[in-house]
Amino acid sequence: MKKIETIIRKSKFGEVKDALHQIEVNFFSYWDVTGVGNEKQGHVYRGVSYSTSDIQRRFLSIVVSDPFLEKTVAAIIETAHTGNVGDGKIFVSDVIESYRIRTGEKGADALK
Amino acid sequence: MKKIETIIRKSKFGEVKDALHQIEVNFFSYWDVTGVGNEKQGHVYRGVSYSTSDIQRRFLSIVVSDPFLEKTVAAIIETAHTGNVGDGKIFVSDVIESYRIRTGEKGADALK
Amino acid sequence: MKKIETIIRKSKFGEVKDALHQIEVNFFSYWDVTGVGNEKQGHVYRGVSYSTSDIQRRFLSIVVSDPFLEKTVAAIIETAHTGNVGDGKIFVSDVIESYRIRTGEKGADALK
Amino acid sequence: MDTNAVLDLMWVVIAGILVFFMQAGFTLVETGFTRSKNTGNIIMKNIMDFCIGSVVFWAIGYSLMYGDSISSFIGTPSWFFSKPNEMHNLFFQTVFAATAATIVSGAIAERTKFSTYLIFSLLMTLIIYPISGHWVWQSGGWLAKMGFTDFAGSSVVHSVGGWAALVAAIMVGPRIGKYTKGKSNAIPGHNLLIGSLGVFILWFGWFGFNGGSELAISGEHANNVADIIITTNLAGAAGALSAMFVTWIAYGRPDISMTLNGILAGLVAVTAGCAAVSPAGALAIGIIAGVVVVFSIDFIDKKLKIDDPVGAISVHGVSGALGTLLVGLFATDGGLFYGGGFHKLGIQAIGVFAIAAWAITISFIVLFILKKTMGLRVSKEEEVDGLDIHEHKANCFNE
Amino acid sequence: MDTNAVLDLMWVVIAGILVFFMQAGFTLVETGFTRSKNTGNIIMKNIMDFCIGSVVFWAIGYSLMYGDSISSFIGTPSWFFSKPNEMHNLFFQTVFAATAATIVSGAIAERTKFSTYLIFSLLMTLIIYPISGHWVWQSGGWLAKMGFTDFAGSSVVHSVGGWAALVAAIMVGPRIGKYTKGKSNAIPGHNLLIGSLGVFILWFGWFGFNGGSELAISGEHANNVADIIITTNLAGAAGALSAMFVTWIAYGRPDISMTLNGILAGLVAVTAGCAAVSPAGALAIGIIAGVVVVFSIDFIDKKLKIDDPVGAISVHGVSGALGTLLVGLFATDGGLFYGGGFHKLGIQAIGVFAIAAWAITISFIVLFILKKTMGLRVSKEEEVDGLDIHEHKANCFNE
Amino acid sequence: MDTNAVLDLMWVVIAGILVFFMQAGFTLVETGFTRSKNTGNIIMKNIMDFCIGSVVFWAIGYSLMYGDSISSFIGTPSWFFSKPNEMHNLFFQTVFAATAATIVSGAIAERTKFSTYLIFSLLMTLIIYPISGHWVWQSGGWLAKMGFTDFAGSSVVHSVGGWAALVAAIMVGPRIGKYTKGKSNAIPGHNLLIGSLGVFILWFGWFGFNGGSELAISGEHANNVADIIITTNLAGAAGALSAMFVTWIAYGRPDISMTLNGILAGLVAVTAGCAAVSPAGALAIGIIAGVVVVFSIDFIDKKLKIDDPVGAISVHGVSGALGTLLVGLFATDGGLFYGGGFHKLGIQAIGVFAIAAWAITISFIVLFILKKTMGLRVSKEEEVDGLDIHEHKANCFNE
Ligand SMILES: Nc1ncnc2c1ncn2[C@@H]1O[C@H](COP(=O)(O)OP(=O)(O)O)[C@@H](O)[C@H]1O
Ligand SMILES: Nc1ncnc2c1ncn2[C@@H]1O[C@H](COP(=O)(O)OP(=O)(O)O)[C@@H](O)[C@H]1O
Ligand SMILES: Nc1ncnc2c1ncn2[C@@H]1O[C@H](COP(=O)(O)OP(=O)(O)O)[C@@H](O)[C@H]1O
Repeated sequence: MKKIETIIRKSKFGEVKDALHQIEVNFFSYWDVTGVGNEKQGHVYRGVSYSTSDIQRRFLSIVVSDPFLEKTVAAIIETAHTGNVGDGKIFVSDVIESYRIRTGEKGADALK
Repeated sequence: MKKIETIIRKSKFGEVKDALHQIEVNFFSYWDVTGVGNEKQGHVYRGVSYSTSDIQRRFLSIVVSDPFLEKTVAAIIETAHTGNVGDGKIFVSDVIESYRIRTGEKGADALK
Repeated sequence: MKKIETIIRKSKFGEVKDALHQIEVNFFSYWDVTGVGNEKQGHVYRGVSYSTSDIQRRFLSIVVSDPFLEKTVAAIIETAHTGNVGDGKIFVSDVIESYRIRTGEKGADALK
Repeated sequence: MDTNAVLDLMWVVIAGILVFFMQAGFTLVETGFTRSKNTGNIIMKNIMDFCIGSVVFWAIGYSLMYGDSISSFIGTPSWFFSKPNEMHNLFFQTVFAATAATIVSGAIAERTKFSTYLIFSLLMTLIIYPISGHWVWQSGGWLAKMGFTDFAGSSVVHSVGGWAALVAAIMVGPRIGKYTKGKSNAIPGHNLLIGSLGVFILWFGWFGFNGGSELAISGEHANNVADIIITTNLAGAAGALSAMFVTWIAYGRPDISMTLNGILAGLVAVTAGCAAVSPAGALAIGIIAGVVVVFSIDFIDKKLKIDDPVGAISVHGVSGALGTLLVGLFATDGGLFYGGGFHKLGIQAIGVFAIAAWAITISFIVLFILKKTMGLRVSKEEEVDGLDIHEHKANCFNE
Repeated sequence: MDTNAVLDLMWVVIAGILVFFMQAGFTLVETGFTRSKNTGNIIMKNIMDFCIGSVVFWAIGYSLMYGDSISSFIGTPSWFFSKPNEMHNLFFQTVFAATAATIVSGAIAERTKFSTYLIFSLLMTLIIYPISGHWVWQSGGWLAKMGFTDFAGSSVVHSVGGWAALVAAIMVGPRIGKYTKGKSNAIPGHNLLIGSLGVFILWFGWFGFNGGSELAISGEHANNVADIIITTNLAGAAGALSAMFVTWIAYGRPDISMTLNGILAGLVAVTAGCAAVSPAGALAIGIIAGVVVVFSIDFIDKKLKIDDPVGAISVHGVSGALGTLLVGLFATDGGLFYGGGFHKLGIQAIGVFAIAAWAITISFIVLFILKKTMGLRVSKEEEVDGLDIHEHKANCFNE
Repeated sequence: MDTNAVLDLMWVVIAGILVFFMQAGFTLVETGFTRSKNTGNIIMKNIMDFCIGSVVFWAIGYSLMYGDSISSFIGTPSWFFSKPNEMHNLFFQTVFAATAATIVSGAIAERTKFSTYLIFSLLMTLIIYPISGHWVWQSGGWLAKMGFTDFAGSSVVHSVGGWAALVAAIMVGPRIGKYTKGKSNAIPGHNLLIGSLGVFILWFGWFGFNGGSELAISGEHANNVADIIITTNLAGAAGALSAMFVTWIAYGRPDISMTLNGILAGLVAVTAGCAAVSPAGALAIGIIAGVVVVFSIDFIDKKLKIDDPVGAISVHGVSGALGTLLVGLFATDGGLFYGGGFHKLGIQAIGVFAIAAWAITISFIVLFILKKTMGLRVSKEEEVDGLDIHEHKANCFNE
C-alpha cells in the first residue's frame, strides 16, 4: 500500500476529485493548508503592501493499494495542472498496514 | 518507531483520547479534515438537496515506539468503532527518526 | 528524499520559517493542529476552570532531498527551541517519489 | 389625537421597536455561548418564538392579560385584538411577551427537539406569561391590588422566563459530556464576540424596555423616563463591574462571559425598580446582582448540576426575583432603607413567590405532557453531530 | 415650527435613521449567504452604493422624483436640493433610494466587476428609481393620479430593485459551478448566523421604512402609524411561519435560509398595503408571500436557471409585485374581498406591470451598454480565487 | 413639563440611546481590525471603559465639566449629579464621555495591560475629558467665550481621544513584529466583516451624536436637526468615496479597511461643523477628510512608526482637528470661504491647539506615572500567545 500526499490549488479540487472518482479512488481525506513555495501573491493592508508566498492550498491524503498508485498519480497530474507556478506537488510513501475501524479488516481489504 | 495516522468520527474523539491515555499514549497531534468515503450525509440548501460524502472527521497523527504499536491500534479500533459505515481508517507507516525540540533527544527517548 | 514533519509553537513559526529560507528550504506546507503532550494550559469558562493539554500548534510538512535532511533538522531544533515544556517534535520518514504537478518532473528535481 | 397622546404613542412605538431588536440580542448571546454545530437550530428557535408569539399574543394572549379581570386572576378572552386606538400598546406588549418566551431557549440549548420547543413557546405566550402578567399589570389583578411593584417586568417577564427555563433545563437534562464522574466540565461557547455584540444589543434595547414601560412621555412623565434611562444604565454598568471584580478575585482573572452576564443581571434586576429607586439605589442593585449572578451560575452548575449553557436561570430567574425583592429595600417611597419598614418588602416577597410558583408549576405540567407525548430531547446521535445537520439538514458555517 | 410639524419631522428623521441601518442588514444577509472569499467585495458594494446614492440623490435624483411633474412622467430637475424646511424629507427619500440600489447587489454577488457595479448603482439612484418613483409618489405622477396604492414601496422600491436584479443576474450569468450537466448545485452561504443578524436588522429597520412612510405622526396620523407597525410585524411573522412549514413539508426539515427569506418576503409584500389592510389582512399577505417565495426561489433556480445567491429576485421582485397586487384584494377600502370589486385590483395590476416594464427595459439598456464597454464580469480566475484577493488585494478573514 | 420641553427631552434621550450603541460599533471595529487571539481582551476593554465612565461621570465628572465655571477652566465639583430635570442631559453627556475614552483603546490594542487600561480609562472620564470639555461646552469656558465652534465634538470628544491615543501608542510601543529592519509589516485584522458592521453601527449612532447635540428639537430647532442629519450623512458618504478613490490610485485597488476609515474620518470631521455648514460644505469636508486620513495613516505608520492597529489617531485625532479647522473655512456664517475672513479660522486654530496641548500633556503625565508604577505593557509571551489566554484565561473562539 502507498500513501499519496498531494498539495493542489483549491480551485482545482473539484476536477481532481471527479478524476479520482473516475478511476475508482473513492476514499481519501483532505484539509486546507498554507503552502510556501514559488508562487507569490500581492496584498495591501492599510497601505502596507506585502507579497506573500503563503498561499491557501488543499492537502489530500490518499492511501491506495499498489496497483492503483500509477493511475492515481497520473490522474492528479493531469487534472491539477495549469502550467503556472504554484500547481503543487505529489509525494508518495510506503504504508505498512491499514485497518478499517468498522470491521477490523486489514491490508488491501481495508481500502476497498 | 511507527507513525499511526487515523481518521475517526469527531463524536468518537473523546473516547479515543481517553483510551490512548489509558495505555499511556499521551502525545499526539490532531486536526479536522474532510473525509471522502462510503458514508453519505443529506443536506438541503435553499431547496437544492444534495447528499455529500464529504464529512467532517478528525485526523490523529501519533508517533509511537514499536512496542506500543499493537495496543495503540487495538485501542483505536475498539473505541472509535460504532459498526456503521464511516467509522474511519488507521494507517501505519515507518518513522526513521524522531527529535524532541526542547532537549534535542533522539529516537525512542524523544517519544517518552 | 525525506519527509520532515514537525510540530512547533505557533509563536516560533516566524523564526523557523526564516531559518528554513536561510538554508534554502523554500518549499513546504503547514497547517494548525491541536497538540496533546506534556504542556498544560489553564482556562476558566463560566467559573469552571480546566486545564488542558490540547494546545494550538503549527504542523509543518517539508519534503527535502537527502543532502538537506540534516541541516533542516538542525535549523528547526535551533529556532523552535525555547527550553520550556511544549517545544514540540520532529519526525523524519522516507519518501519514495515526488512529482511537480506543473511540469511532471520527478525525484529530487521536483523539489528544487 | 391631542399632542400629548401623540407624544405618548410615539414614545411607546419607538421603545417597542427597540425591544423588538432585543430578539437579535438574545439570538446572538445564545449562539455565541454555545457550539457552532447548533447555531442554525438556535437561530430558528429565536426567530420562531417571536413569530409565533406575535401571532398568538395578538390572536388571544393580549386579552387574557389585559382584558377585564375575571376574579383578579385572568383577563376576559377575546379574539384578534383590534381596539382602534391601542395598536401601539399591542405592539409593545407583544415584544414583551416574546422576550419572556425566548429566555427559555438559552437554558435548553443544544439538545432540545425543535418541534417540542415550538409548542412550548406557543403555550408560553398563550397562557403562561399572560396569566401572571395579568396579576401584576392589569389594575384589577390581585398582585396589583396588593401594591406589588414590578415596573417593567423583573418578575413579570424575566423571572417567569427564568423559572420556566429552570424547569425546562431540569426536565430536558444536561448535555452529553457536561457532567462526568460527578464533575462539571466546561463546554466553551463558540464565539464570545458574537455573544458580546448580543449583550450590547440587549442593553441598547433595554432603554426601550424600561423607558417605554412608563407608557407615556408627555408632561410629568418626561422626567420619569429620563430618570429610568439613568437608573437602567447605572445598574447595567454596576453589574458588569461587580461581576468582573468577583471573578477577578475568584478565578484570578477578569472573566469575559461572566462580565457579560453581570451586565444582563444588573439590567434584569433594576427592571422592577427602575422608576422607584434613585441612581445610587440603582447602582447598589446592579452591584448586588452582579455578585449574585456569578455565585448563582456557579451554584446551579456545580452543586445543582443543572446544565444552563447561557446562564438564563441565574440571569433572568434569580436576578429578576432578586431585583423585585430589592425594590422593597431601595424604593425611595416605601423601601426599608428609606424608612418604609418591612411592609413593602413583604408584598414584594409575596409577588416573587407567587409568580415563581405559577411559572414553575405550569411549566412543569406542560413539559411533562410534552415529554410523554412528543419527547423533549433529540437522539444522542443528533446531539453529538449537532442539531443543525439533523434537524435542519444544513450547516450554518461553510467555506 | 409648530408642534405638529416638529412631531412629524422628528418621526421622519427617526424612521429614516432606522431605514439607514437597513444597509447594514443588506450587507450581512448578502455576505452570510455567499462564500467567505467574496465578503470584502460585498462589503464594498453595499457601502459604496449607499455613499454614491447619498450624493447623487441629493445632487439631482430627488428633484427628478419629486420636482414638479413633467407630463406626469418625470420631475423637473434642479441641482443640489436645498429647500430649507425639507431636509428631513431628503434624508428619508435618500435612504429609500439607496435601498432600491442595494437590492441588485445580492443577485449578482460573487462574480460581478466592482467598477461596473458602481456605475450601475449610480444610474439606479440617478435615473431608474426616481422615474418610476415619480409616477407613484409624486401626486402628479400618472400612476398616482390613477389611484394606484403603493404606500411604502413594495413596487416603487422593492420591485424596481428586484426586477433590475433579475435582468442583471441573467446578463451577468451564473457563478462557475452553479449549473453543471443541466443540474443546479448548492453553493452554501458561509455564515447563516451573520445572515440572520442581517434579517433581524432589516426587520428592525422596516418599522421605520413602513411606519415612516406615513411621513407624519401628529393628530390622526398617530394611530395610522401604530396600525402600520402591527401590520408590518404580523406580515413578517406570518412569512416566517409559512415559509418554515412549506419547507418542512417539501424538504422534510424546517429550512433556515428559506425561513429567513420568508420573513423578508412577508415584509416586502406588506409594504404596499401596510396602511390599507387590517391585521388579519396583513397576516394573510405574509402567509401568501412566505409560500410564494419558497416556490419562486425554487423555480428561478431550478427551472429558469438564473443564479441569484441571496434570493433577491424572489424576495424583492416577486414578493413586491405580489404584495402590490394583494392590496387589490385586502384593502379594507376598495379591496375585492371587502366588496370593492375588481377596480382597485385592476389599477394595482397596471401599476405592477408598468413598473416592471420600466425597470426591466431600462436596466437591460444600461447593462447592455456596460457589458459592451466595461464588461460585467470578472475573469474566471478572479471568480474562482475570490474577488477579495483580486479586486481588493486583501482577505477579509485572517488569523 | 410643557410640550416643547418634552419634545426636546425625548429627542435627547433617543439620540443618547443611539450614541450608546456606538460602543458596540467601537468594539466591533477594534476586534475586526486586530487578531483573533486578542478579541476577548478588546471586548472587556470596550465594555469596562463604558461602565467605569458611566459611574464616574455621574459621580463627579459631569460637574467638573458643566458645574459653575472656576476661572473659565473647570467646573465646580459636586458629588453624584442629581438635578431633577436634567437626567436626560446627564445621560447624553455620559455616552459622549465614554466615546472619548473608548477611542484610546483601539490605538493600544493587542499589547496593553488590562488593569492599567482600566485606570487610564477612569482618569479619562474623570479629568481629561471633562476639563477641556468645560472650556468649550460650558458657556463660561474660555474657548466658548472666545467664540470657538465645536458643535458636537470633533475636538472636544474625538480629538481629545485621538491625541490621548497618540501619546498612549507611542508610550506603549509597537506590537512585536510590527516594525522589523526599519520596515513596517502588515498585521491584517482578523475579520473585516465584523469591522464593517462596526462602522455601520457607528454611522447609525452618529445621527444621534450630531443630531442630538442640538439638545432640542422643538420650534426652530427642528429644521436644524434635519440639516445636521443631512450634513452628517453627506460627509460620511464623501469620506468613503474619496478614501476609496485615493487608495484605488495609490495601491491599484479600492481598499476595504481604508474605505471604512474614510467613512469614520468624514463623520468625525463634520462633527464640529455639522450645524454650521451647508450640505455642499459637508461634502467638501468629507472629501478632504477621506483623503487626509489615508495619508495620515500611512505617515503615522511608515514614517513615524507609531503602531495604531485601527487608525484611531488619524481617524479621531487628525480628522477631528482637521474638521474643527475647516469650520473656519466652511461655516456659512463667518467662514473664510463665505467672506468671513480669517477671524473665525484663527479662533478655531487656537481651540484645536489648546485642546491638543491639554490632551497630550495630561495623557503623558498620567501614562508616565502608570508606566513607572503598574507598567503599560504585557510580557512578550502574553503578547505572542494572545492576551485572551493570559489576561482572561479564555479563548474567544471555539468549536
Ligand atoms: N518540499 C515541499 N514540501 C511540502 N510542500 C511543498 C513542497 N514543495 C512545494 N510544496 C507545496 O506545493 C505548493 C506549490 O508549489 P510551488 O513551488 O508554489 O509551485 P510549483 O510546484 O509549480 O513550482 C506550495 O505552496 C507548497 O504548499
Ligand atoms: N484510502 C483512504 N485514504 C485516506 N483517507 C481515507 C481512505 N479511506 C477512508 N478514508 C477516511 O476514512 C473515512 C471513513 O471511511 P468510510 O469509507 O466512510 O467508512 P468505512 O471505513 O466504515 O467504510 C473517510 O471519510 C475518509 O476520511
Ligand atoms: N508522539 C507524538 N506524535 C505526534 N505528535 C506529538 C507527539 N509527541 C508530541 N507531539 C506534539 O508535540 C507537541 C509538544 O510536545 P510536548 O510533549 O508538550 O512538549 P515536549 O516535546 O517539550 O516534551 C505536542 O503538543 C504534540 O502536538
